[in-house]
Amino acid sequence: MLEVKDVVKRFGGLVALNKVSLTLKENELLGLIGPNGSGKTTLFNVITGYYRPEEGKVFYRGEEITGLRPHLIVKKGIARTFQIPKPFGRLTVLENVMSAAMYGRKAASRSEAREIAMDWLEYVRLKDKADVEAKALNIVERKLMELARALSTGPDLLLLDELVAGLNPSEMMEVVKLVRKLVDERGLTIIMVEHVMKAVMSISDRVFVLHRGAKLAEGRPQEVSRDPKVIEAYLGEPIQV
Amino acid sequence: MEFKLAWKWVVIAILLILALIFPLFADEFLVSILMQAYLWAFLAMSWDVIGGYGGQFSLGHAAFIALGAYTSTILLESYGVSPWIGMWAAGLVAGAAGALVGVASLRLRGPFFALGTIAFAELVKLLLLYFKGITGGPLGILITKSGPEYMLFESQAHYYYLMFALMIAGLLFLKWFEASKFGIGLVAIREDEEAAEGVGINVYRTKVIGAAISAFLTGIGGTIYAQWIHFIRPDIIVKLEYSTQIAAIDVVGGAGTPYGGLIGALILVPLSLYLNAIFGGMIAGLSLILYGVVLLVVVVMVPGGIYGLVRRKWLSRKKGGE
Amino acid sequence: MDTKTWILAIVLLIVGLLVGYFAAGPSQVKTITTTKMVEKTVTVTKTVAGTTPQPTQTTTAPAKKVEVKVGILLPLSGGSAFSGQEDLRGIQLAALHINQSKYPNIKFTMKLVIADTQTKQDVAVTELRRLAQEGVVAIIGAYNSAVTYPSAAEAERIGLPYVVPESVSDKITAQGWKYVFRTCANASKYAYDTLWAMADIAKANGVEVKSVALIYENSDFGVTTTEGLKKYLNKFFPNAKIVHEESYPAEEITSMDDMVAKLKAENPDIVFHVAYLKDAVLFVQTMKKLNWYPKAYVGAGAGGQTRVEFIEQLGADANYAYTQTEWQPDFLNSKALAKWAWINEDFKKLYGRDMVGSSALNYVGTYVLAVAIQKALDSGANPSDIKAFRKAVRDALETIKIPAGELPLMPWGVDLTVPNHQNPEAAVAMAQILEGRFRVVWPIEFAPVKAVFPAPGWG
Amino acid sequence: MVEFSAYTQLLVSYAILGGVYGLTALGLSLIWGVMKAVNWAHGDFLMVGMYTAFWTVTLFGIDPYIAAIVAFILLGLLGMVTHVIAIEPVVEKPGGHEATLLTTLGISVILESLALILWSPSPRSFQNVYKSTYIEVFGIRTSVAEAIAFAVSIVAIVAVDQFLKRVRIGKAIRAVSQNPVGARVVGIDVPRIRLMTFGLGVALAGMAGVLVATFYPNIRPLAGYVWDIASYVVVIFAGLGTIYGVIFAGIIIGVTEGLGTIVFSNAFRQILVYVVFLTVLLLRPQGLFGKALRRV
Repeated sequence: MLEVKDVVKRFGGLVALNKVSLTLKENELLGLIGPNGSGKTTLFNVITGYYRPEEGKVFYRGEEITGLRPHLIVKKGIARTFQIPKPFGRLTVLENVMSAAMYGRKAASRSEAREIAMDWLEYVRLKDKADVEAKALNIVERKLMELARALSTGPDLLLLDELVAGLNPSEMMEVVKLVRKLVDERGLTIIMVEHVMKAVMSISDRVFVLHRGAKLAEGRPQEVSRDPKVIEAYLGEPIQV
Repeated sequence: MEFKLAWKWVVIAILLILALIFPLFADEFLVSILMQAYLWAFLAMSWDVIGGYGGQFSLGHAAFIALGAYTSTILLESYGVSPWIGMWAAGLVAGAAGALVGVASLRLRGPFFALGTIAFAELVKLLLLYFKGITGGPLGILITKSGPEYMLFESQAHYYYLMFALMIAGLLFLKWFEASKFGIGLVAIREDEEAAEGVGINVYRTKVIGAAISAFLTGIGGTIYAQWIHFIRPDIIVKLEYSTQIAAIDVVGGAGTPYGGLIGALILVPLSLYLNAIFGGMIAGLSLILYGVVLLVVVVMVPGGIYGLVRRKWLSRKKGGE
Repeated sequence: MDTKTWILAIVLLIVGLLVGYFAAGPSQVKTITTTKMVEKTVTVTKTVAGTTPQPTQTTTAPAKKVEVKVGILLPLSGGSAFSGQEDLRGIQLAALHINQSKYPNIKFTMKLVIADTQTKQDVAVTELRRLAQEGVVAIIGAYNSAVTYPSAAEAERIGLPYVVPESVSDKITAQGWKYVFRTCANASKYAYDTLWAMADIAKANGVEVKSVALIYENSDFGVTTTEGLKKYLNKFFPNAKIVHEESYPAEEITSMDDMVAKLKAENPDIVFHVAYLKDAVLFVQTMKKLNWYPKAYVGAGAGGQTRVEFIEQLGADANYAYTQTEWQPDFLNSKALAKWAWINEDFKKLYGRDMVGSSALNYVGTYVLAVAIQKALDSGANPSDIKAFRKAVRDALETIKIPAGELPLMPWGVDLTVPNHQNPEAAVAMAQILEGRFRVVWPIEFAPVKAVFPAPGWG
Repeated sequence: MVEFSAYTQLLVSYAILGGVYGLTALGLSLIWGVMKAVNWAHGDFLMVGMYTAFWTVTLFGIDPYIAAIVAFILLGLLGMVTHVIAIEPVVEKPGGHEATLLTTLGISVILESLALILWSPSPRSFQNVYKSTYIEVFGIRTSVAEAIAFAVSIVAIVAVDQFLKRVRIGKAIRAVSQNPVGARVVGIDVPRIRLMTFGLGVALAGMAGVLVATFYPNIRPLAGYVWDIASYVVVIFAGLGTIYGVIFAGIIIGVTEGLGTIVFSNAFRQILVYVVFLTVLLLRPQGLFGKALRRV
């Protein structure tokens, strides 16, 4: 479904991504992990068109999408959330999510968009906050709203950037379950960047480890967590599964 | 709830009727003041599209007034085209110029954009002066025709109704615009450009079209202004003072809301004209000081403008009551 | 700083300002109200009566006089505030003299209703509406041609007589307006008189003028005056060529070195300069810096060079500059105009200096309007029927014909019976700055001194 | 046509004018660079500076260059008052840029009208020998007043630069300009630094006003306007966060403006200025000497 081929991204002298390749199958949940500054968010930005890579290509369903502008990538069916949530502060939660439905892949009419938005808000359990201005939400609610907003664009592929960071363990587990359900019940394909190992390892079909801008390891969660290279990269941090 | 809703409509109806019968019992001076308040309200609402909803602080809107005024006036005086038609051409010319400003807004932010628009307005003024053959250069153009078919009226009351209709049209447009797909997209860009791209909004196109809409409306306002004042000249119409007054009115009233322009204009325009009438013959300049003080006080103490303040008060009272 | 302190600061500012204003008064007398003026003028009239042979009729004012309101529309703030306030002095003095019955032919009391245009056309139109509302029978205004236009058009629509004593743009009287009358010359006439004067002066001094340059500010004033200069140039100087012509934005100019350098290279005999004050001063300053002076530097259109500040700012460097001028105290030394010296004396008592062109022009405009109003009153029109009375004043204005010599202050007369209501008799004199004073050098019969031509240069 | 030798004269004249542009822009650039706020009333502070010169020179008969020091102090105080009233309450709020634009617009209107009421609209001037004394080097003439203004401009710019680099408060100002959050973390009293910066910026404007008034005619309530435009153009050309850039940009603008009018006419000059201005603004918003601003 998605193929990233030998992507190189530099910032001045710093090489953020060094010939990274990645393939993704339909209806898969890929966990993307790696220490701080390993290039996870950069990779997201390359896939979703925020950065144009210096080298390499990105294909989506066989079609090249390298360097397409972000809003066109959304129209292809790829949506994302941001590491630090970016709500449209002075729009209501409903309008936030509706905007995605109206401008996203389906280009829904206002009334359709309203329905789609309410559905997804219900899914993330934010329905009762629909008429609140987004800037009044707390961090958890912001993250959930962003998830609903990304979903409302009607994506097949969803990129989630540290969705559960900052949540307490019980909230985290709930959100993780929601994400898994998206794959299982709605047939979405998801790449999930996470710092919290427990969350990633528990739900991912496959894990991809980035280290200093390059692939370190790839495979099933169990295998990867035992990989000595990975353990070393995390400075001997024991990885719990 | 329904009871409250009914009250709202009653209040609106009463205000409408009061506004409509106002010229019947008020003298021409008051009519003239209120009429100008409506015109400025419309201009501020036009500005609001880019300045309020779009979050791009333009200080060059006088250029669009001028482009609109010149387009329709040249059509009228040289080709005999009635401004009822000419105003649409005026809007288009101004809108095209607005699109250029929109392109600039892709690269310039905050004060840089503001300065860029000031320079743009100055350039428009100089070009109007320079192309004497078409615009009459520094001598300007005097509207010599007359008759309602040319949007020229004998009494101020007629202009009052014209401007009132214009203001109401602007208000309804903004009400619709605010909830429209395009309006939400524009606000989304204002709030967070990257996130807006992330939900599929074409930032470039939206910004450019937003600026063009704002300029289009301002251009129409320019036509109406020219029809009322009957005389246009580059240096008296492309004034930085006008650009800043438009922005000031909207911000004082509450930028990014449909009512901001009207509220701001109803406060600032009568204030400056009425104070000038009172003090102008005695202490010239005093009215401007008070104007400046009001501007300062509102911007510092009432962020979000008067409308924002009223709404907050109202919301908190409602919450308290429940 | 919390909100309360803040409000307090603002309130204190305003209160302080008001107290300061009324207690100390501004540094210069500005727009005095009529009541204040009357108090002041008691002393004025006494001293005037003591020193001049002018008959005083102040003490025997009739018990009951008709009061007529006249609207004044002038830029008292904004870009043209200094001119507007000077104009107002002339108008107020005229009204004062009328009310003191200094003119036996005028028997009513004139009440001025003063409005500030802020140098803005829309404010002017709004204020015109207010003045109409307050029952004025006529308007005098509005200095800036750009403001006079739309407000005169509005007056025409209302049917309110509008007397233009100072705006010069030709177009104002070219519209066929019924209610608009101009007592002063228009821009073309200013241009015509400039050339006429310089041609006479050149001839008297035996200098042949072969080349001229035209420098002008690029707004209405400069452009129309220069058009006139170009039109009539060869009528007065058949052999003169225009070697350089350039306009510039007066508001925004920071340096004129380039223009003077170009002129220095071309070295024309006469430079005609249509300018406001700042650019005129800057131009002369730059000529001195670049060490060049033409045979004659002429301020056309009675703009910046005719202002006393021109001499104040330039000092001795202002000498030998020519400037058109509507009025100079020199006029009062001539036989024909000596009888009006008392007006200037009164002006001096009030403001501590001589009248200048703009105050004199506005004085005359006000006088002409007063004559017309009197005529309307004499014809039996009822001032309480405001609409009909305005019409009567208009009709009276159209019959006004005051021969030269009977008009206060000015060497010319007024004839408003012409179809376009543009006084054809208004003319503009030429002065030269000699020893730090404006001296009238043309028309010769009003000239106490002879022009210095060519100018000696910087030496 | 203009002779070649005249070009050297013009070159020098306009370089001097450009230097003065740099001086008038300095205060604006400082405030804008440090606080990211545009001081709309900049031209009016210049105007108050001019009046300070007029009153001190005519009332006390002191030398105009001493008046420059007086203006520096007076305007510094006025600047701080303005800051407390109009800048500090809004500068950190969302939409602070726009808010400061409008509050300083209010200040601008108030100052202009106050000047009109208190000092009347009559154009004032004061006599000084510097204006009408000339120095001539290699046949190039300039008035002493202009030469001094140019020299002061250079000195002021070097002084401000050194102040920012060597003096403690100066360093703190630079820290605030580069990273206000970081500055606060390391214990810098950011509001106080902002107050000092605004005061300094306005003080420099006041001083510039006095120096301009020594050779440029007409002190009146709207006199700051013309220098205001020049200042904005210079600041954009120079880019933010550069002190020396201001003087270079000033001279470049002065010279191109002057020589440009030899080729083009004065009527076209302004069009040229704005076209170039807009081009620089669009192609290089960071200015000719500024550092690139990264997209956040």
